[in-house]
Amino acid sequence: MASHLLSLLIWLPILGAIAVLAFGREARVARWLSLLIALATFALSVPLWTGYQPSGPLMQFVESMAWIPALKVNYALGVDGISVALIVLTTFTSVLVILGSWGPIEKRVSQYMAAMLALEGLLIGVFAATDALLFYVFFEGMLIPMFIIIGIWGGPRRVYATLKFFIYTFLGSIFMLVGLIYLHMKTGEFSLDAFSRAGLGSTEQAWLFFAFLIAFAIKVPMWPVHTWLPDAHVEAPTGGSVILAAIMLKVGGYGFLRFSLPITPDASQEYAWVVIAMSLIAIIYIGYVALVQEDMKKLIAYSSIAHMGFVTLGLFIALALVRQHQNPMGARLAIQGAMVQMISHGFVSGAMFSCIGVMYDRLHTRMIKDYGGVANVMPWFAAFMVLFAMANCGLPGTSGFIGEFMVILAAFQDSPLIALLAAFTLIIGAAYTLWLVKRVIFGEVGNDKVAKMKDLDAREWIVLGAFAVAVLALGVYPKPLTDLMEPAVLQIVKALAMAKA
Amino acid sequence: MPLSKTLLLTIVLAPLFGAVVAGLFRRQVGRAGAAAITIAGVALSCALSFYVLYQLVWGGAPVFNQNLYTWFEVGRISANVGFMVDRLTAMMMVVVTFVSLMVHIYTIGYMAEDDGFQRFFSYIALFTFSMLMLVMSNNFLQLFFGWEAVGLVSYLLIGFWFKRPSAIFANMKAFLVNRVGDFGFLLGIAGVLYWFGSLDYAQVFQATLGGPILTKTVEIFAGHPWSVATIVCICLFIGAMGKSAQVPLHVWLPDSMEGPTPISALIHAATMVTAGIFMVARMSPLFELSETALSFVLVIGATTALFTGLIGIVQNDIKRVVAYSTLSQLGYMTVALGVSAYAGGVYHLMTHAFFKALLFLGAGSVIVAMHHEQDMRYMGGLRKYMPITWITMWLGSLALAGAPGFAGFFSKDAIIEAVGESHRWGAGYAYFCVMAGVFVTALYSFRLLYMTFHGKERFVVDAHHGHGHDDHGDHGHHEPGHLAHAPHESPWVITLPLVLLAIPSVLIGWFTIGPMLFDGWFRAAIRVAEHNDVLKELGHEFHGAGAMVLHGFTQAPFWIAFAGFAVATYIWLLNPGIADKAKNALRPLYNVLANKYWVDELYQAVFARGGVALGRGLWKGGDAGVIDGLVVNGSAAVVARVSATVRWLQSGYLYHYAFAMILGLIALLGGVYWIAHAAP
Amino acid sequence: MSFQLICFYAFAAVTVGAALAVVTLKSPVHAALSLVLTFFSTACLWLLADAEFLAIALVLVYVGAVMVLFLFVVMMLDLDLDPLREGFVRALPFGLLVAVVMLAEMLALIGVRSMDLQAPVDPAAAAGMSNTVWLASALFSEFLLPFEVAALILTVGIIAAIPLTLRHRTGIKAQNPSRQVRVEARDRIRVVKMQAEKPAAANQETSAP
Amino acid sequence: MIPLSHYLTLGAILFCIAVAGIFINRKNVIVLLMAIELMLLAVNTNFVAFSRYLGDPSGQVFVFFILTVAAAEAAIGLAILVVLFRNRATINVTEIDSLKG
Repeated sequence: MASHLLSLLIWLPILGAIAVLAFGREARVARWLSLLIALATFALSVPLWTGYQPSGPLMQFVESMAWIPALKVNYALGVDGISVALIVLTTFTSVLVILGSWGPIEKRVSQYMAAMLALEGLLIGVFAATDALLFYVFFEGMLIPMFIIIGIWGGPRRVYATLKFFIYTFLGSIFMLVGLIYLHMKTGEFSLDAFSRAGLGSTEQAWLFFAFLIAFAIKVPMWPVHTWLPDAHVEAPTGGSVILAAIMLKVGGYGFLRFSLPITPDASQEYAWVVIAMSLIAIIYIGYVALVQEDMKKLIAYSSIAHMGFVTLGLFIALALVRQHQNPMGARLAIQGAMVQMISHGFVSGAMFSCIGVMYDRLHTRMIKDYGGVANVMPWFAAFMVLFAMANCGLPGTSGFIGEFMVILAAFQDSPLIALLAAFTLIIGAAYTLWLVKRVIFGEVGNDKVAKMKDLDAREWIVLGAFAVAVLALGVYPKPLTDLMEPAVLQIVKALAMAKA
Repeated sequence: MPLSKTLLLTIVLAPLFGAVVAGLFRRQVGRAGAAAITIAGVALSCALSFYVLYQLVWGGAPVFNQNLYTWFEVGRISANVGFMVDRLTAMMMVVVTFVSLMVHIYTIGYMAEDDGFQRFFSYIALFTFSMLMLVMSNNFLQLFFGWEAVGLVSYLLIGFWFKRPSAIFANMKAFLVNRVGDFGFLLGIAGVLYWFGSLDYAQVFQATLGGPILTKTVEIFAGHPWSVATIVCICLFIGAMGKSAQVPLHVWLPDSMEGPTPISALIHAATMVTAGIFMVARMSPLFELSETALSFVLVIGATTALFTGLIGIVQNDIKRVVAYSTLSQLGYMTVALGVSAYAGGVYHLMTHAFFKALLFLGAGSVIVAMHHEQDMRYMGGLRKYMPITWITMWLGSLALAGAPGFAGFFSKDAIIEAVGESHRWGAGYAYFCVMAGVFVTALYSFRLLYMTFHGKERFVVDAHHGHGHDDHGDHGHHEPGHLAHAPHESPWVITLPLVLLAIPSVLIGWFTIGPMLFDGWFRAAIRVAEHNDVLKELGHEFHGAGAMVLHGFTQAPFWIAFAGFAVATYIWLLNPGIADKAKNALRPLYNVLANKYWVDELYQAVFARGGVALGRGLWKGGDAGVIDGLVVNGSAAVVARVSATVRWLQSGYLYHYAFAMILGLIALLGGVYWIAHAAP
Repeated sequence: MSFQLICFYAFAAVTVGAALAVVTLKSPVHAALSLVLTFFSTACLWLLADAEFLAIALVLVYVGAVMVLFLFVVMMLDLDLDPLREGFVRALPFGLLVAVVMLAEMLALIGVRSMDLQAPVDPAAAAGMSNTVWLASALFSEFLLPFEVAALILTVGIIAAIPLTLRHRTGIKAQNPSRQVRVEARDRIRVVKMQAEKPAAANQETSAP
Repeated sequence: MIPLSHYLTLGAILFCIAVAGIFINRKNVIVLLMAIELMLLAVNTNFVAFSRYLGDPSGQVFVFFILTVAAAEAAIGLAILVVLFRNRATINVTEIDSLKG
């Protein structure tokens, strides 16, 4: 049965963006219209989750259409459990972002909302594409709305930040494009399936592996190619930061999963230590850097990098486990952990950036020293912020814990030393997050401006409340999520085990 | 009658329900409502806990071990939420809910004038829930959940008065130090999962009975094979060190006294800090596998028992004295664990929970009476004003000091005897420490009593000085020792818990020591290897509680404690001036103790400032300097410089371009000619 | 030496001489006229090579149109010639050097081999048609598309030249008939409502401090 | 008959004269344009000669196109020149360096 649900999910927001541009001359109309579209997209993504049959074939909701027949490029879509989870994360977050940008964005509302919707559509496209070129088009395409969002509604240094962001990520994707072209020459088509069956030699794999590594490592971002992220976050408007942290970074992890692991398994195994080392450095080094940040957004941006380190760590630990230790169970744990960490980080970082946005809307500063004792004047906000901070430092019962926990458990099975280093996040993560909370939320009222801050209004309540529900739900009962992704993870691990030459 | 799932769920969820209602609907339910709901919840779980204990001990109920739901599942690895309730658990449940109930009631009086009344009730009810989740867990993951959740509530409660800089510093410190412990704990859990293949207690303990795991070693550092059991146990124990504040992770507990006194009693004396002791006892099948790990436990515990007690002698803050005493007693419990006398440790945990909660609540009562003055140097002679508090504090202190017949005597004496029996590496050192500790305990306990309740009144009642009663937040700014009106006995909601706690503090030892320590009361919950079982050997000499008390009078610990009592009496009651003389005479020693061996300063300098300096270095040097400065902006600068150079070529003059074209043409022609003629 | 060869030398000499004049004469008018001469004698050389159509086209297009255009422009612009001649002598040796080197290279490339290559029979004549027909049959069959493109390029060139040189003058009083027709009443007169002027009040205001 | 080399040599000479002209008249745009016309003429001559000697009409077709394009180029070039003179009141190349990097 042909279903066009995925196409609908991709194109509804993009067409919606055009509609918002066309009819949204009045800010009020633009806001409501885009909220409506985002809600509709979210509503459409629910059947994707409920309709996905874990017992059925791996790829579901498949669509395929010749796009560029001469090159055998297809408009091919399809989702497995991992994609479904990420798509639902995208649609969920988008609704909250649009709701969150309701007040703060005052100029060019329709264009902002349109950019957000277009970005949503492109992100869904990235997660749904099963054709490499289609993936690449979405992958690059989403730079454009983000570029616009940061460049127009950003802070004072937005030009530097956007250029850095754009050139950095673009540089990476060019390497990927070269890799894709090579694979196309080799196989004659562009489907990911064909790529993974290409039968590459070890030198070829190594080259391709590094091409993909550069592309996705920048996107994730991993140390040492992470420096675009703090700048981009600092300058981006709140909504942009939320999308950037919650979803765009996930594209990198997703890319590793879809490209590096299946297409270049042998090279990934050979160079897994590189990625593992980079991830560990990200976790510890970046943790320390986060500790001393004076800008809240920068702090959370650095913490995002550290958390994404767990994603890459999990993915590549899985390789080591399955290949060197013949421990597929541990590998599944590692990949599950990485995926759960991606979803969870989506919620947690989105929530943290939203919190900072709430404060920024009131005082128009992100410097920690300009705050202090916010709990005195904004008790509800403080409650939310503390909750999200706890999730950020991985407290059990919140979503932040599960992914890290699984990855550490799996890492221990590879090497206790790696687990030891990874577990440092427990201390460092708590240190920078709680220090932030201490300086911003607790204490006497910092200054007169803080004293005049008003507690959350209804709209902010809904946004933060929705994030809080998601964070807690995932933390208390993650089984639906892990069950959803389990077949896909199993398939990946099987493929890795078999691909061993 | 077997225990039902509904029953246990009710025990756990009743406090959670109270916490949620009191926390989220604080406006709607009001102060009285919040207190009523949470107290009702905790009272319900307390009653049901007693029922569970009754069923297990006398009703013949089998051990309950069942999963409630699956948290996540990856292939064979499944993480569940479930309960395992045996006698050890039931005892902990009773202790937790009972002390919690007392503290709830006490809080009505203690926090009566605080703005965060509902919030406080919400937190302590939430704490009760978390602690119950911790003790009732049937697997490591849920244990860790409870472990961290009590840490979170502790964090929130220490920083309850979040306007005080010292409070929010203390709560962060507590959380972070605990995190250091959790770091080890998590690795321990990872090790358990890896080597035992499961997170479920029952399965893991089953695996310890035999099989390759007993002799398996692993080389974490090449060339040094370690027994797997040792690694796992030491990692797990590091977690316990954090939570139970063992040296060197003890630094957070004294600072945690920044929190309101009820939670000092509940969390930082009776229940949460003993979670580590409980955990090790629960893991006894694991720990029995590793002699090395137990020795480690033993040495850490002994060190804690003696050296933190010493600090208690020089403290002037009434709560801090009790806090250091808690540290010292936790050390005793750990020592018991270290010599495989798990039951002894848990037994001391129980008695200590009662009398230490009593002491804290009594101290709180004093603090309320003194208008939130905590410095003992401005107290004295309070026994006239608050007789109930005075008497109950005496009872508690006697129990703490181990006066024969009181609860503390039975448990502490058992531990000391057990250490004496043990032949484990480090037992000699531990024996010395616990013996010396007895003296120290008596010394600081009676010093506290004398300085607070006896002697001259060192405060001034300032009748016309119109001080409010509700200035918790900033009580520091009024003159020390000046009170607005005379101290008086606390209301009944405060004294009732004191009395209720005093009863078990005095009596509970008499009828529990026999069954709990020597009759294998804990059954399978605590497993001790045959050759390690010191309690069993002690049991041969045990002929009833009365005999033990009589025997106690002839033993060294009693006389040592008595010596402590005598010295304290002489110095602080009979001849108060001598304390200062002694202080001056022993100035270096006093400095060492008053500065708590400079551990705080060391950590502050190395970890806190060092961490910040490292972070700043990595940020400015690594990120901004090398990566951004050299690579990212550096490459951009290179492009800019090259472009600036090449730009010179673009003179803008037509004839320059033409000239370049012509030169190119000449070169081309030459090349063609060369290819056509010169090249072969 | 045949007559044809003599003619070739003669025309070639004129061509080279005129070309030298083009680049050396001071006045652009003279230079343009010399260029006309060059084109013309080259056309004669092409005739010698049996390229009648192109030769005539060259004369018509270049001599008739392009060079006239040049002359128009030169005469239209009020040129100050002295600065344009600056550096003439200074650049001369270098220009000569470059030219000579290039010439040597080219001659070397042309080489001795082709010195004696004699022309075959005129292909057009051999096919029994005139040069024009011969060229046209190639142009309208094989090169039809390029031909059309060339036509397009010429059209674009013409159109582009017009807007380039079109000048928008401001301040000229030209009528716009379209606007005149579309005019409405409200463009002509506007009724403004305002308060009646009260001189007394104004006085008060000014006297107020 | 005239050998091919004669035509080629003539073309080379014409071309070199044009090059020299560009060098020595580098300030006068009009003369530059004329020199370019000369170059094209030289090339055309070669084409015609080759066409004739190889018996291939393509050469002459090419010349035809070159003539077309050169005419268009001359028209546009002169138009630009007129605009330039109107705006800058000079056609001195040394004063026209807006493209300077």
